[in-house]
Amino acid sequence: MTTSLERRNSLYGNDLACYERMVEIREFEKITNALFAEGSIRGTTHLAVGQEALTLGISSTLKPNDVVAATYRSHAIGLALGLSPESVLAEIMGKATGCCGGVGGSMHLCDTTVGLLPTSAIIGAGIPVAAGAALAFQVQKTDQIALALFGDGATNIGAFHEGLNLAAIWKLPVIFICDNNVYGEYSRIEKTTPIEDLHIRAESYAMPHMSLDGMDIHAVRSGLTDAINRARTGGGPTLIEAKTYRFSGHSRADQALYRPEGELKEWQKKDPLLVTEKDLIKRNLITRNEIESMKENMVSELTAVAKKVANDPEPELSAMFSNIWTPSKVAI
Amino acid sequence: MTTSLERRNSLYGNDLACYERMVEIREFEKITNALFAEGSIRGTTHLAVGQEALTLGISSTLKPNDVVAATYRSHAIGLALGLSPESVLAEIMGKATGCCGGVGGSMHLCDTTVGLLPTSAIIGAGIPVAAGAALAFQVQKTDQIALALFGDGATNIGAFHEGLNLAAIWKLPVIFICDNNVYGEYSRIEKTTPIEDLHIRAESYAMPHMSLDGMDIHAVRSGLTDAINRARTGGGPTLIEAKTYRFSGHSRADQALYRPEGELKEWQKKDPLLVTEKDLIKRNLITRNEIESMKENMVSELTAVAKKVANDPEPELSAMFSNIWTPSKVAI
Amino acid sequence: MATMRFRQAIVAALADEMRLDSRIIFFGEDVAEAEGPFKTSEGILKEFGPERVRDTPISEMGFTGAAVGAAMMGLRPVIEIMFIEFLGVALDQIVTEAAKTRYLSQGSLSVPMTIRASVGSGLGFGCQHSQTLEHWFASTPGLKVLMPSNAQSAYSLLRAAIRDPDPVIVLEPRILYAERGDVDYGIIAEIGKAQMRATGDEITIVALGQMVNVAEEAIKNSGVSADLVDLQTIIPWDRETVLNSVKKTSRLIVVEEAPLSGGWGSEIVAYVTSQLFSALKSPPFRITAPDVPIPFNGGLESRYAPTASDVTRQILHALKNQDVPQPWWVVEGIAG
Amino acid sequence: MATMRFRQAIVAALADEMRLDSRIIFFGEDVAEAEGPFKTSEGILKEFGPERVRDTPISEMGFTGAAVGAAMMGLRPVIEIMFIEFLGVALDQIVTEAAKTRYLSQGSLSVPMTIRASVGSGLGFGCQHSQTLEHWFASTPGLKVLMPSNAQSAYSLLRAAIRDPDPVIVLEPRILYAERGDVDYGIIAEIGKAQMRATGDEITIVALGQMVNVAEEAIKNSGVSADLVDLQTIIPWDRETVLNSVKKTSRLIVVEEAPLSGGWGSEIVAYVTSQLFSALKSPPFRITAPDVPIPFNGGLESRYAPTASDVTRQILHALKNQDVPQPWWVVEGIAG
Ligand SMILES: Cc1ncc(C[n+]2csc(CCOP(=O)(O)OP(=O)(O)O)c2C)c(N)n1
Ligand SMILES: Cc1ncc(C[n+]2csc(CCOP(=O)(O)OP(=O)(O)O)c2C)c(N)n1
Ligand SMILES: [Mg+2]
Ligand SMILES: [Mg+2]
Repeated sequence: MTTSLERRNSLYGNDLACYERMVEIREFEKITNALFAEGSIRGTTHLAVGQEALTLGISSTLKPNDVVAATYRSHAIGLALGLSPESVLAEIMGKATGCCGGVGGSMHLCDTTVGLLPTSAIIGAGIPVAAGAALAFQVQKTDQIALALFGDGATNIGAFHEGLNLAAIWKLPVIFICDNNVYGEYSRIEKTTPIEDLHIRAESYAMPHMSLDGMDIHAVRSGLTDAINRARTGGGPTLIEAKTYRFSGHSRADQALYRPEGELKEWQKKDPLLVTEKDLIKRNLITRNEIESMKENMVSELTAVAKKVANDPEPELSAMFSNIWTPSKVAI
Repeated sequence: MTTSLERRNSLYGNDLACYERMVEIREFEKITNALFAEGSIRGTTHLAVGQEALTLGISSTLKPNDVVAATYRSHAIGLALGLSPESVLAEIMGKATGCCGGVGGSMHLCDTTVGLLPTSAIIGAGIPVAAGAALAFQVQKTDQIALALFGDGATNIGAFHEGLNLAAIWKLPVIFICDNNVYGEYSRIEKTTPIEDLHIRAESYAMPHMSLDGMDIHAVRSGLTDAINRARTGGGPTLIEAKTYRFSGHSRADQALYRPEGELKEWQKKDPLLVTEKDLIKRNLITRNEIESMKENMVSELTAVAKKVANDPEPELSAMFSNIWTPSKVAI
Repeated sequence: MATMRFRQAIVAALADEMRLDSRIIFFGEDVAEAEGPFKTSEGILKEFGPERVRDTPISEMGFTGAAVGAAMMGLRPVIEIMFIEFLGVALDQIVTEAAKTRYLSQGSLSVPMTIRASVGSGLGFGCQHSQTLEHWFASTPGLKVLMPSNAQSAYSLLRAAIRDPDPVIVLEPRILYAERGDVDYGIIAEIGKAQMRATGDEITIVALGQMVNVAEEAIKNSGVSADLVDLQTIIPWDRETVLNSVKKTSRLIVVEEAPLSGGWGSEIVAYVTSQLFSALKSPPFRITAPDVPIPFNGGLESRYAPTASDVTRQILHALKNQDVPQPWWVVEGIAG
Repeated sequence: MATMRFRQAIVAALADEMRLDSRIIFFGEDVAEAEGPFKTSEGILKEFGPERVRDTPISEMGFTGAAVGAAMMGLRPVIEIMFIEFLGVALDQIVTEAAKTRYLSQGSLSVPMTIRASVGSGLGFGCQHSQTLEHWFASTPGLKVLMPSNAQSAYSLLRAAIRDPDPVIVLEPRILYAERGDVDYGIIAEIGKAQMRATGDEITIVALGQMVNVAEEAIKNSGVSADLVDLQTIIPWDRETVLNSVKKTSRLIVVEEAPLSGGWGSEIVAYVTSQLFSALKSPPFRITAPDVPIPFNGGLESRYAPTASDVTRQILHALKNQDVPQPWWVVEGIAG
């Protein structure tokens, strides 16, 4: 079996592998959506269609021992960082084989072997946590980086403000990536946020900031690389605003009927898969036919995964009583 | 007896009365400090020496039915808004005659007849509360204004960020005044805040902002008047940064020994009382001698107040059981 | 009188009050245009317009605090907190500000605001979106806390909350939103008054929210003669009704959705024991969830909150043996 | 062994642990250069330097969350929350994040952080700076909550907290900071273990923090033969010690600083009653503060938390009459 780390390592310097992972994410979310619709998934899901380039840009640029604090919308970042479709889908379906043993669910993916901290379902919570991870790296004098990935809506919550200010004043090696996908739940951004370019909020903390095209993996990598270089050389944090679009509804069965006419269509032209395909074809790294068969293979692989996962074991009852407290010991 | 409202009304268009109130605040704080030192005041006090011009600028510009949400450092704003030295000192000393009946203490002044909401001892808490008061005025279609007064340190807390964003998106008639007195407790501002000019944080909310000299009552009035006009005409909130200096220590017995050599001296040249005296003398509104006798009178008046308050009655035990809940009634 | 879903009863209560009192405004995340993530404000924006019905940014501290300020100035704000956990970033405004405003202002100000929040387990939302968290609001004189158990009480309690002159939190069991029930629009609850869901003389069962329905089923299944007290108001709870019932039955069980340790039921048991010690014929006890975070997996989550069969077993055991039955996780040897 | 003030014992515990373990870092508002608003970090910056000892902005959510993240990555952060009320803007990071990290990561991450916070009434800080608020942390599996009652336990509990692999909150009664006591540097507490402050056989008194000293004085004044259990750990509390004591004495009183309704004492009374109902000879009860916000005025505040004479009166009443005495505000006809 391929480990998360191997799946992660396969991405570095390999645009084709990154593209394949993007396809994986896209097809994975289609299957998730279908499973939710048919009632095979409990609770909720937050699809990450549209996040493929952004998350692959992150995972193919950060090192595996860097860490990421993300949100309930974490299928893409999980798969991008290296988690297997099995372990993610199994978690979404509450199976013992899930990355959190089935006690977490779709909002709580985690795999420390590739740096994915338990994703939080509370808006903004991961922002100070990422700053804290970076604080550890600073104190430990490692060259690791922490990254917080959050939405546009999250920039209106107090934890965003406090986390960025703290990171700036302590010059922590942390990168804040705001996935500005235009919507927070059912609200278009201008309804809740009086500015359009969210990255300028970094000015409040004298923090370097930039906006980039989150639909283009190269743009993501290049911006992130600058920020990483700054962070690794003591230059402190950066706020990156990645302009993206949420191709799906917010969660569960949301059809996103509140979108202005034509908006989706306009953004579909910038679909990260399209953008990357064009690039790869232009660079003669893949052909249209190969893309088609890659997609077909992916669909059948993931279909097989879904079939397998459906029959995976449920967690034992004891799982809900485990990993809560450690007995206290007077030992160091 | 003069009411709070009468004391408030006496300030409008009367620079001399404003100056006298500034003297009152200054001398009041000296007495408070002495009473605390001798053990006659329990708990804590946060002196407002240095806030005289700022608070008088506010109270002589806002109308009495506008409201103010302030903090634990509220002796100056309380007196400026019209509360009598008796009612403030009595509250600080926990007397039944205090503005909160003695159950509040120095951090919790309140007098709704002149718009002082109960001051909060939690940093930032008053900011969304002021926005909410402004929301009420907006919905009620009155022309009232709400004002939040808070410190430089408070601009690092989440409630600041959320309160300003909300006020901006709803275009509420609220004015945020940051009293940048250079210190938050024992920390000079640059230790906790990566920028110097705090008012630029308003850019995060596309909110008008300005910096002004908080030691000069005319500067305060003029800046505030602009903001009020904007607020009253549907232009929404403004963030005003008033540059001031905390002449006292933070609280209780703090001697502020952490101040850089010479800093206090430099700022003492801008002492709001000096600035106003010079202005009034230049305008032939008062003479040096009159100032001296005004100060002497004030000292003896306040000394008499302190003597009286010391003998004021303590609250009854029943006071601690009152004003908690109202019995529920099914009536509108 | 009409039959409707629990969430529709909430809409109806809000609309009925808003029609009567123009001081009422309503806001929260996606409550206006989207009509609420749980559809608890269907039609409200349409009827009352964007001045009184507003979507907020994701800023629980900001908009909760704004409700406090607006209430001080004479409005009657109703706010929606989508999941009770979100008050973890805004508790200050309720506990430390709103609840103390009347006291600090010596009665010259009050904070007539209503905070609606969805709570509870059973829907697969995981450990950060499934708690009830009543205890966050305990020990806070000045606050009132309510929890409905069916469409009627959802309606009646919300109307009472909105009319109340103090800050009131209404905790809505999310799992009940889709349940149907009859609603008599004439009934406005009295805050602080419990409701008898069943009457009997062998035992008193006190429950709240979805546990009232669980306990009701258990009483039916077990065939015992029980008083079932739907507490409705957690703070201040109806001591009189509970004490009277226990005086009659001499036995007390509390059924709680939250973990055993430190839940609201401990207050009921402790208080009743102090007051009626010699009247009690057997040890009072609590049937609760275990002391664990709420698991996502459906099989596990279905064992989290007490089920009707858990409650049935424990009632029958208590009546037969006059002692305290073990919870299922001890009986089944899973944890202890 | 040395004699020192309570706050110096805190400094000593922190310094001793920091010397042994370079993973420990310490931060909070004005804890470094100013050595703490309550002088609970005297000399810490000087000895351990600005990398490990830091002043923070006024951002409780930010720096508490930073401690959570740093702990996940292998540090052992200790943070100071100046007044417990300030967690009202940051509770999320402790209850909803830190306490659930081990669970969600299936044990691959832990959060070995310590949160020190000053609590309690008696010093004239008013109703927003005088509460104890233990109940905010109840019903949160994954969190541990401690409260020392003298210099020795301040020292021993803090060392244990810092060594503990999970998030631990140490609530420090502010009124004790200046109290002196002996400290044996060799003693590191065991979390979850109560301590007997007195032994006797007529009654068991369970108390916490400053109430332990109040209860001790009351026992002396009343001349009764009592077990005095200093709980030390509120969560998870030492059921074994309390149950064994009550088995011996057959009587239970809890003395609490917080308002009656919903405090930690309700859990003790409810649990003990369930387990030892037939062994109890008289009704267990709580001696607490009234259900009011904490008043500022000195005369009023001195009546807020139970005093030694309150406790003495109620112990004697209970032993004589075998029933539950009324609190002073009922006896004196002031409230009820
Ligand atoms: C503190 C808090 N408030 C509200 C929510 C409910 N909520 C979940 S997702 C969401 C929208 C977030 O929007 P954004 O930050 O733009 O991220 P996106 O979902 O678009 O990725 C909201 C309001 C929450 N989880 N936490
Ligand atoms: C949430 C919160 N955190 C910390 C404190 C403790 N505290 C009281 S005053 C103060 C400094 C505030 O500084 P600033 O905002 O500049 O106001 P100033 O005191 O200078 O007027 C702090 C940290 C508090 N009251 N509330
Ligand atoms: Mg978004
Ligand atoms: Mg300041």
